[in-house]
Amino acid sequence: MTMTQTRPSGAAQANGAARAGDDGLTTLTMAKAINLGLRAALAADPLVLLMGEDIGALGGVFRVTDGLAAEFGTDRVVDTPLAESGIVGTAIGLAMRGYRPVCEIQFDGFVFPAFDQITTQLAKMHYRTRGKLSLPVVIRIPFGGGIGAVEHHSESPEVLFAHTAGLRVVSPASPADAFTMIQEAIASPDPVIFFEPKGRYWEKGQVDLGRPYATPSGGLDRARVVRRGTDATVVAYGPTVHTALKAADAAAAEGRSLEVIDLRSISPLDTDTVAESVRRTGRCVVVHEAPVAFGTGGEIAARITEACFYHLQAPVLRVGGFATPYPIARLEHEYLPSVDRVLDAVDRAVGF
Amino acid sequence: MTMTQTRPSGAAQANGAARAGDDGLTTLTMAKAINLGLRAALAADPLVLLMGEDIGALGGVFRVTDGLAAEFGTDRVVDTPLAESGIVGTAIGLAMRGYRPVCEIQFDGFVFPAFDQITTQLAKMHYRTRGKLSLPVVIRIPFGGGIGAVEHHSESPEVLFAHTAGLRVVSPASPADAFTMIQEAIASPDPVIFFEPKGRYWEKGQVDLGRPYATPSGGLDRARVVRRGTDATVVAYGPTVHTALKAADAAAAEGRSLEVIDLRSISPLDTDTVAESVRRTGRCVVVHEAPVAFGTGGEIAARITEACFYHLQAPVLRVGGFATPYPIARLEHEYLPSVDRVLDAVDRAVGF
Amino acid sequence: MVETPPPVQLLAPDGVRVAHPTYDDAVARLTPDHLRAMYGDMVLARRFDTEATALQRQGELALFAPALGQEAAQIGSAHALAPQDMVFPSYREHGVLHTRGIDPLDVLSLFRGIDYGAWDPRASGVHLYTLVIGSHTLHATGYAMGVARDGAVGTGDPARDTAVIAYFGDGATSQGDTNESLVFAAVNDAPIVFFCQNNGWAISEPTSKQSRVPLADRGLGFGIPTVRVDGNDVLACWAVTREALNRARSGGGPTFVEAVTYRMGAHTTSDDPTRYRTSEEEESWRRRDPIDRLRAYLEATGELPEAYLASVEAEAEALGARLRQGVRAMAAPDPASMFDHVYATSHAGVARERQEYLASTATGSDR
Amino acid sequence: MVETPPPVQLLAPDGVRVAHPTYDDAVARLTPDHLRAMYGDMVLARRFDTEATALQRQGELALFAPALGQEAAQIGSAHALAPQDMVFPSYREHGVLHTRGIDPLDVLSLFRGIDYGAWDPRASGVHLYTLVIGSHTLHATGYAMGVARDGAVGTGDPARDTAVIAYFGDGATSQGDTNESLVFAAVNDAPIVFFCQNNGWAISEPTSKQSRVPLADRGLGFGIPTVRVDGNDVLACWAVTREALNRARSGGGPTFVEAVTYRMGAHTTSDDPTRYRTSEEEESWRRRDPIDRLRAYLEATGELPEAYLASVEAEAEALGARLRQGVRAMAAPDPASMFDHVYATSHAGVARERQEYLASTATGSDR
Ligand SMILES: Cc1ncc(C[n+]2csc(CCOP(=O)(O)OP(=O)(O)O)c2C)c(N)n1
Ligand SMILES: Cc1ncc(C[n+]2csc(CCOP(=O)(O)OP(=O)(O)O)c2C)c(N)n1
Ligand SMILES: [Mg+2]
Ligand SMILES: [Mg+2]
Repeated sequence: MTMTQTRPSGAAQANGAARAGDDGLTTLTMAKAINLGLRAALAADPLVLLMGEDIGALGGVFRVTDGLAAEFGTDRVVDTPLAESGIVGTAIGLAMRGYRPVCEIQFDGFVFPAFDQITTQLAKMHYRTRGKLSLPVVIRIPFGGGIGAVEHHSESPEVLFAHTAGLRVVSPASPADAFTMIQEAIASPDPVIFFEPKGRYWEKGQVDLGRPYATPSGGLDRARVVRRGTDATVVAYGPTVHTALKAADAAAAEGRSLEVIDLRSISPLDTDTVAESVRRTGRCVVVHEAPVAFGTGGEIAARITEACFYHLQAPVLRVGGFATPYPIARLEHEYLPSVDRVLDAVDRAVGF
Repeated sequence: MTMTQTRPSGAAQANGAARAGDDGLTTLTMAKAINLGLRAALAADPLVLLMGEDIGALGGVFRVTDGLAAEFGTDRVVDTPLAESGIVGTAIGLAMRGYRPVCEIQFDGFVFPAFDQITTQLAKMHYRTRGKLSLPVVIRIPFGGGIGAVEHHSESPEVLFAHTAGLRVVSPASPADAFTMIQEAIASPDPVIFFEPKGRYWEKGQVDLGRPYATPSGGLDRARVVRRGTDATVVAYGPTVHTALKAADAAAAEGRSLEVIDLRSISPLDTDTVAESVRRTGRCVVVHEAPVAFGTGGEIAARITEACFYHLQAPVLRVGGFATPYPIARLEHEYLPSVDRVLDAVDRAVGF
Repeated sequence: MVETPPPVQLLAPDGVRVAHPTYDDAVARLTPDHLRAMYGDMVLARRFDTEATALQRQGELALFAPALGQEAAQIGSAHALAPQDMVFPSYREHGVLHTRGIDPLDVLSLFRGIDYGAWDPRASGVHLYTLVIGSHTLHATGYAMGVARDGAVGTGDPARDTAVIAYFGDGATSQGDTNESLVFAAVNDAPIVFFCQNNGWAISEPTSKQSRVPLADRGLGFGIPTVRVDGNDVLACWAVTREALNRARSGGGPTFVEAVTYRMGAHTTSDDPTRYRTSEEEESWRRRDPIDRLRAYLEATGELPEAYLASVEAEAEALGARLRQGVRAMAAPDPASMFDHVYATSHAGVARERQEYLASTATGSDR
Repeated sequence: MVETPPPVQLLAPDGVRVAHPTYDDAVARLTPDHLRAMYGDMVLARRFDTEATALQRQGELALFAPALGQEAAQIGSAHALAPQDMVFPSYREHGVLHTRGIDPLDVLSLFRGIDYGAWDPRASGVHLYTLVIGSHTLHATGYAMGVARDGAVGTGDPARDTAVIAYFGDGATSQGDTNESLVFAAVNDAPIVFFCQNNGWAISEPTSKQSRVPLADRGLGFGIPTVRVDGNDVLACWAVTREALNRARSGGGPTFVEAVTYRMGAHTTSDDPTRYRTSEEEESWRRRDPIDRLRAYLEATGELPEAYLASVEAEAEALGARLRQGVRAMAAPDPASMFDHVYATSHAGVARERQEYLASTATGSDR
């Protein structure tokens, strides 16, 4: 079952006309920023094609594709049959024919029927054809929790894709990045799994809409230090960047200085940027919504420990979901990494 | 496409009658040990049921179910339609009706069509029914490489299942463990993903066939120190335990003493046994065939670093597959962790 | 191509009884009491919908998926079930659950976000709702294979012979799993009825986005006998399902039923159908309302006395009151219960995290 | 239930021409040269099989999957293709690849374990083999949707109008993906031919384990026109496929073809068919050998001169020699190539591991 998660006000904002301020920046929600990024890609390249369930007339259950079918036609913004393996499998075929399909998976929990096509086919095609074919397919997945949803609507399966060679896995944390990164993802000749933090869809930020349709993977694989600090490095991506920044604010009030890194890309991992930071701070906490057990945090911890062994004052600590299924909505805030849990981990790292 | 990987001599041995020696122990291949474990389970419990592709008359492409259809009938050793999601999905339904289905996935690379059923259904059913239903389903997956196979026949996807709460993930490394663990897996009320190291199917070891059909998860979640040592701990499971032991032999010849741990269970991880060892040796190398990137080694490294921070003389190092698709057969021995690569990692840990 | 026969109809939209050679005998045996019971169940199912929708608007439920308009398909088919039969619903079968005696508050626990639907699948003979489209059709098929294995078909004992019914939508017919379930059911002669409620829409997509031919044809492609039935005709749904269940119970294998109906409401309370369909279409289906239809028939045959109508109305009122009160009174779940039942036996990973969690909440954060 | 018509047959097993109202016209236009070309291709395809099987026995190949017995289905259908058409094979379509001009050594590179099949999908109009059963049917459907999008159907220009053909086996019909491909093809009117070679077996499982009804019925359930054809009759396979491809090219949408044939050899060189089928069954199919059938027809019509037979034999000999030599001469792959083409653009994770790998092999291990 699916919820169309539009908060009335948020939806209105997302649909509001974008108008740039004097500084050339426009204030947008992340949903609207992605919408405009998709629009730019559709306008720039006739081979770009959106496909998914309910993305046409409805504009997607989150309204991320709102208005695009009206503007570009239902031939370019295609409502598909209800079958995720079919969506990804036919997107592969379309890419072989020269198209650049952008698939929407309605919710994180519904990507699994397409898992075979993604891991055994999409990820390996460039390799097995020895570079003769590229598959520029983007798979957009609204992911993560915090929206009070029913089962299967709040999952964070990113590590499953990061473990699979041949896929790029990215997640924007701000409207500005969302606008640029979706265009870079579409321009990339590699398949990209594009995780959209659905719990942040309606948060606003400033976006430079003047940036043109991207050239292949400009900065799609670079992490960014989003806040400078000295006492510990907090590594996050997607929905938890916001949490990390709030934790840094709270820590600052207590006289502790946290550096916050937005990974942006999970595969590849920009370990250089993280290691450079950890060598300065000596402590590292990784925060993601996915279960900690066998999650992306393990890779980051292992890699950073290798790179910064003599700089680390404490083990890299991880804050994330528990080793349980995603819980019922009423308990999700106990499950999701909170500002408090991040700060507790920082405390433990500092006091180790 | 599928190869029936029987080395003529191996097949003959696997089919050979099992006869116990004076010590009550019988020398068996791992394939035969699993065969006899399945046989014991079928004999002990009429609700046990094997299902999969080609497991009946053919006895499975690896002959692991050889003779079982003849002995127990094609009603209990069932050749299914060629559809992995269907196999696991109907096994779930059979388990709801009270049966204990043991599914065979023909090769590791063909489990992905069943991925949705395994992660969204099988893994969560006990949780979402608040314990009212248990799904005692075993999914046997021959996994790993080294057999010169074509694409999709040498994968090591264990971390994808270990990350998913609700599944137990285990892998035997010896015929003795294979015989016991398959019975424990079948007796377990929880779903178990049972990874069989296909490259070790024809290696022999001593098995105590006198051990009765197991009671629920006796020791299914315990790691075992398979060789004592003092200079470094090598952690392995499934196919790489053998590699680790050979590396320990080679190291001993050079005067270096390696402790080798066979994890046996990946979820849960028996971190206590590993941590106890690493606190003694001060160094840890994890070896698996799966790609290192975002693999099980990351979790082990992160967890052990947390538990043994002040004991570690070097970061936990990982030896495994590269961040590429599994390569062509002619290159697989460059890709798979070898004795040399394990020893190099130990050298690096010691010289860190 | 296949020649799809027109949907089986036993009551015209105006409530006039239409003769049908195959089903007239069965219908003749329906007593007025039984017909009234179906009517009452449809009314109660609709009241459940109305109340739950209102509770969602009031913020008491996070979400609700109404079954408005599908009462005949659900109540008719469910009335054909024997106690020992097993139901695998999708997520909109509130009417079926009502007929099976499941506490409607259990259903709402799911939509309130405090449980996964708390009923006992074994005790109630109804599996929990499945939200991943199509997955449960395979569970139903496997369960039916188990029923056959148990020898619980074809014994001739009506208290023993068992069938399974799987409910799913038009959209679900596109999923691989649904088609695989037809493969497994066919080759295993499984005692199962695939009951497809074609309500015209899969969220915003009309059925034409899933198939160019009637969905009833699908079963035939797998060698499964198929019936197309007017899904707003409770008599036809009952008769057709009964026949299919009987076939299953007697060892005759699976049947595919397409019930042609309409989702009169939104997909869920979060949905806005005005974005994708016309009010004319909605209006035209309102004129084929399943409850009105049976009511007209019963009124015409003089089988709907005032007293009965009043008692149904009272029952509906009581249901409404119970829902409003019950939902508000639902206890908040214990946070630590999050760690329960991940496994049936102890698991070190869960145990450690539970312990850490309890320790952190026990000491309390200093923030 | 569906009334499945008998398979289309234009040549009886003894080579006698059988009249068929639908296809006689097309067959009449086939020249003796064309018929001989089909014959020659079948002979060469079989030689490829024999040589590859021998090379596997000699340890030069790790594995081989013979197409023995399926020559008519493969050569007949492939001869109906236009140059611009696109083929999505499974893993046993060596005859199709031969007809499309793909270097047979490329095919053997896969079975030697030194490549994934090295041909260029774009240049050859044949996608690489797909080993995950059924997956490629969706790629084929998506590609066909792209063809239609490009306006390359229904133009009436025979050099432009394009069709796609997807080959798969009887076992593959059970996979979700195969069924989803029928859904997508049908609703998109995709210019595709689903060519199911029902060779009686999926490794050790007879077709009855996948379906109780003819597989040809499957297409109908999705609203896709279907033909059942004698898969050992090269004329019938050609004529039926030609008609289906023409329908696709003209914008008439998908067709499902079931070619009833037989896998005369083992599933692969690792397989042992004596464990699951009788030699009587094998023998009965040997009497329906597709090559013998066309040969009998051509001999009866006097269109198989000695000189032609000798030239085919010489060509087959040359092919054999080329394979034996070529396989042995195949260069061992460069280990570092393992890191090539994981991504089309640089990826830090791969780059680091490649570097570490090169460093470790450059310094050499001291062991
Ligand atoms: C695998 C999967 N994909 C997508 C969804 C999101 N979703 C929920 S309901 C729905 C439409 C279902 O339509 P239908 O099967 O006709 O059932 P109805 O809702 O009409 O009863 C979709 C796309 C899902 N729940 N599961
Ligand atoms: C998804 C998947 N499951 C299992 C296999 C193993 N396997 C390879 S070939 C085969 C049988 C295929 O039968 P069929 O489709 O009839 O094709 P044929 O081999 O007869 O040409 C099986 C089960 C596979 N390759 N892919
Ligand atoms: Mg519907
Ligand atoms: Mg076959």
